[in-house]
Amino acid sequence: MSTDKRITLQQAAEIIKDGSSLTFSGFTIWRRPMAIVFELIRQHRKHLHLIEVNGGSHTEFLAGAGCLDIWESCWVGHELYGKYGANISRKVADKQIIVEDYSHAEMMFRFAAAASGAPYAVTQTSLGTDIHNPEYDMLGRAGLRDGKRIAKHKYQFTEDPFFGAGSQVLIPAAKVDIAVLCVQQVGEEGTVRVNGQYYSDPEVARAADITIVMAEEIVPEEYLRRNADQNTIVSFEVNHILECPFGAHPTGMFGRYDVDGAFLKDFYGRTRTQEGFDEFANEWIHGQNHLNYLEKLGFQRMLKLKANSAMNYSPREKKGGK
Amino acid sequence: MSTDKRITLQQAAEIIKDGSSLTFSGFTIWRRPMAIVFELIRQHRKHLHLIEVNGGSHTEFLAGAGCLDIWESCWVGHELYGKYGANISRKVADKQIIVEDYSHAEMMFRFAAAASGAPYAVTQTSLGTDIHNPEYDMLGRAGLRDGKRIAKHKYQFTEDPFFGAGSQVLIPAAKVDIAVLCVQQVGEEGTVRVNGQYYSDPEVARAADITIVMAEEIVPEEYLRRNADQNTIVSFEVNHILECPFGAHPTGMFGRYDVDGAFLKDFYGRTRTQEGFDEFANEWIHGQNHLNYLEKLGFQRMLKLKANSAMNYSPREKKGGK
Amino acid sequence: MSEFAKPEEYGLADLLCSAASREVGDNEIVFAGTGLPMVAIMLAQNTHAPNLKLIFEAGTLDGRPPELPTSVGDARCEMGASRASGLYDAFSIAQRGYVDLGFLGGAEVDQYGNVNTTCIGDYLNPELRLTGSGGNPDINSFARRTVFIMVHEKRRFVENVSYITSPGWRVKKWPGGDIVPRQQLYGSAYRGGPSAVISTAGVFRFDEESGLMYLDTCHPGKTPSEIRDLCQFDLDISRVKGETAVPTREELRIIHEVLDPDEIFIPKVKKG
Amino acid sequence: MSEFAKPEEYGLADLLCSAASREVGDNEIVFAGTGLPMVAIMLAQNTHAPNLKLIFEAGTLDGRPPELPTSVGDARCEMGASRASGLYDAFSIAQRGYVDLGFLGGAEVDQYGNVNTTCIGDYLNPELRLTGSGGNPDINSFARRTVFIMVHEKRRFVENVSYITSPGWRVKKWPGGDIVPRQQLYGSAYRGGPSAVISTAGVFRFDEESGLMYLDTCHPGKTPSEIRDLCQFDLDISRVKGETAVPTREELRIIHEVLDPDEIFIPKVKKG
Repeated sequence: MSTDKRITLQQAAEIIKDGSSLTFSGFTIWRRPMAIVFELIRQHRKHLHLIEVNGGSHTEFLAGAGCLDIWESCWVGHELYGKYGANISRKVADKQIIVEDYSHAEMMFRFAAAASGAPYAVTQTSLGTDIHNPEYDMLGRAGLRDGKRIAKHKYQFTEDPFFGAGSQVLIPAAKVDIAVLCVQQVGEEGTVRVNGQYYSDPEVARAADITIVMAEEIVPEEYLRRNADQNTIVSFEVNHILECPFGAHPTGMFGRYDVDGAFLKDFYGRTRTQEGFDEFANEWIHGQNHLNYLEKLGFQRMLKLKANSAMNYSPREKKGGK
Repeated sequence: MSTDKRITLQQAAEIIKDGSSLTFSGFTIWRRPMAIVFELIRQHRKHLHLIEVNGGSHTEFLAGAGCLDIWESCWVGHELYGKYGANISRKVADKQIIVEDYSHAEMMFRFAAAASGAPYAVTQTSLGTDIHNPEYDMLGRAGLRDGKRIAKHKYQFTEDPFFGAGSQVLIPAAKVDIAVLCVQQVGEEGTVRVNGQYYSDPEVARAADITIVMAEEIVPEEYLRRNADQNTIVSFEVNHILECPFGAHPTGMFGRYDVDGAFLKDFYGRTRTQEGFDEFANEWIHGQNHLNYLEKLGFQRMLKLKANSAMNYSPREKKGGK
Repeated sequence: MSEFAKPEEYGLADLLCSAASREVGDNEIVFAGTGLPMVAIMLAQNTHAPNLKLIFEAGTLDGRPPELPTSVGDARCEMGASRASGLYDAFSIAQRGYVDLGFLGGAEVDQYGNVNTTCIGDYLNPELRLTGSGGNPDINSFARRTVFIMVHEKRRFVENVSYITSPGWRVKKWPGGDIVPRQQLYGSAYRGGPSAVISTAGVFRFDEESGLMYLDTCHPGKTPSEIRDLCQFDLDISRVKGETAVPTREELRIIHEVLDPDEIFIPKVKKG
Repeated sequence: MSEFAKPEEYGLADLLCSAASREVGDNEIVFAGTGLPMVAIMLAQNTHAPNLKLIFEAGTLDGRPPELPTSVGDARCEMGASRASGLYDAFSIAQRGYVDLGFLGGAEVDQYGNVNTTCIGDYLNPELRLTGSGGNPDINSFARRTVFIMVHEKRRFVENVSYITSPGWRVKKWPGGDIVPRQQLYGSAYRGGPSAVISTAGVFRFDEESGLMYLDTCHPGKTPSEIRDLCQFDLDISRVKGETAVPTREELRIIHEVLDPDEIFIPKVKKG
């Protein structure tokens, strides 16, 4: 009935051009579209502007591989499997990546504004912090604030005229070319059903001009439409879909599999240096495809991560071990 | 474990004091907490300030009964069962009710701002219309804009400083004392599960200082918590709960019963005049309680309205007839 | 396409519904209000625009109701929908720029397509308070095109509406109230505006430059000058293309057998 | 209450966890970050505050995880929760004023409770870029009270933090950067601020008038002057109430047998 939205993993990565701005589904080390991130690295994508509510392991992969010019967000690390983002940290020190800092709520409200078509949001969070220090407007310092995709100002202050609530900070909508999502189910026409916390997925999908959804499974559209009130994202907000089982690995997915803590610990431990990153990428990314990657991980590992259907997580996974 | 949140229908109405500002769940003629509205009328509540995303039959009952001093909203009527709000219309002409007009999206965004703790929202809707005519600021004309619960201004204009998007209208958060909701299920601790469209229920519940939830059924809290991602409103946002089957009648409820079109047509037809309203209220409200009311309606009528479980509406209901 | 119906086979409501449905393109995202607009859109969905995406203001997105909902809050809206949520979603999607077409109604319209659904007479001392704006100005602010379906009476096609509820091609810039082109006021939110008024007399469109209404087609049996006389402003009748196309028999079958068999919104023509 | 543990029965992490859990009142709404804060709150939930409501930043509201989540995005958060949604919900609830208490961490803190989690050294030429703010400033902006749990080293308790990530009792008013009282800047969003810092040396609180940090209790084995010497600023030790209460045996049992048997966040003390 509708135009076919299916694409391949390779095509998904090709939609993201050198210089695109992009964002992702998920939260820190959960539901990140890693298979597409790996494909972007294989395709040597450059000069990306990553704007995200929060970063995580995928950010570290993209940073280490030299794909990013700009990272606008609030946090990066691997949670308990790696306490900070060593690749971002190294590239910031070397001035290879521009980092623009906002608070977590600010990033969320920036995407919510973009999703509802408003040019900016009004909030009172983080007043008085160095996040609002005018000297630390890094995109401004780099002369990139053209008022087109990147706002003319990092923020503006105003007073509430309605209730005398005091200082308000205005923060620009997060305008982004492409959102790449990784979810449990997508229908043939693009309807998305996320199980568990949906994080900031509905907002980033609507904020982006193009939305790509990678799912554990593509299901009959009609199946999802039987319970419209349980769906998360509307058919027409999704431009492209693909099925990619375990596509979030090494990050986790509610109801499907846990975070592969040992994998992340290994990545964190080995990629403090560029040489270490390159070696890790040669081992796990370059020259591989998604199926080789799964074979390399092996059944034993994946069965250990598999979630129990009643609990939605794996009772076998020891959280990355000691 | 938690403090008991259960109250009676009478107590629910008593929480709403003369002069309170309040709002409701639902949409026009769907999921309105009619049993509590009727009880408010029985208790002769006065000087209410009703702020709602849209009005409907419940608005007409409250207006006709003389409960309202102020109505801030965008629409009132009974959909196809009565094409406008005759009681509001009569009371506005007689200057017995102050009406403050916003657009539908503006009302929604005003509640969304209040729900997220922001003093105002930014939008580009309805620019150039008489909704923004400064002469038509009715609460301002009445000298009621004290900047406390009622904002100092009806709206303000500004320019987008970030992307040059042009004129923006700023609209104040909808601050409201009490929200009264009518839903399918509430848990003992206050968790709400709405089936079907949730309209503006999550926002109005969070915007209000006190939230009362009347449900078709109070269910074990644990039942709802088995699927947290299917719930609509958080336990701690709800202060009081009560069970009241058919509490939305004559409005409808997804999955439970249809709108009683014949009842609304009768109401609309008979309440163009104050005398007509008083007669209708004497017949259906005064001297009744909810159980008498149901007995008066009778089984035949209610069984006809009952929704089919697979369809979520009644295939027997002829939509109020010709 | 099936044969056009004969004059005795259709009524005025059928004609309006058919004309309105032809404003919809396939694959478009359409925002539908209660009543005749809903029938018109579902008619399009059942004929030439099977892939249109329907949004109902109350929060149903890409709905495919198997029978006509009685209003946008109706449980019938949600059958087969992609997502059922709420108004914040629906209006955010609209403001974000997803909507191609909105179908609306009105009590009064002026020559620039400004529409009133709020009150008759002075707003501060109204003769008659109507329903109010509802989502009329919102859909009209954000959609690429809007189509108004109206009863044609001289008191409704006026020089100046009592109250501008919904913005046309020339609007008021506040606080002064100067009349300015819509595009000037809407900035980057500008995507279009009223593209047609379908009245019980004819189909009207708007000049891109001047923003003024002109007569596009006359309904069967009406003449341009008759229609001009039914307007309080000086209607441009110089561009009339001819008669409004009448409904086909297939369209009538869908309206009366599939969509509205109980004649909730559209009465059947009594035959014989 | 069960007996207090003997010195050889608990470790420093146990002490911090127990002290932090005692900051929580029953029925309070608490915003919890990953790690030791999460263990502390779940300890309170399992002891004196069974009705506390737990919010996880990623979108779990009133969660009752049966086992310790590894992070706030974890599927374990959602078991028994009232609602699982997203960050817009969590931060809206916080900004709306629902949150009584937030538990946070930090790399550096100054005498006004300003905390840094962003970078060490000059922001424009950082020695070390840290994780960044996360929700630290947001929870700290909106909660009535916040408690920071920190490693105590002299390089962390500083005169001026490298970067104010999270606002204390005296903050910078931009664009000038003048130091002003927090309440002055936050207006009606002002609800409180940092109420305690629990370090590996002691428990610190803040003077209501001056906004300055003072030592409240010393952990067993530490003296006030030792602790003052572990700060780069002139710590007020005039109000010390005594020793920090040590964990009870029941608390230790809950931490090590119920909450964190695998020693993910809190190591067990080797006995004997």
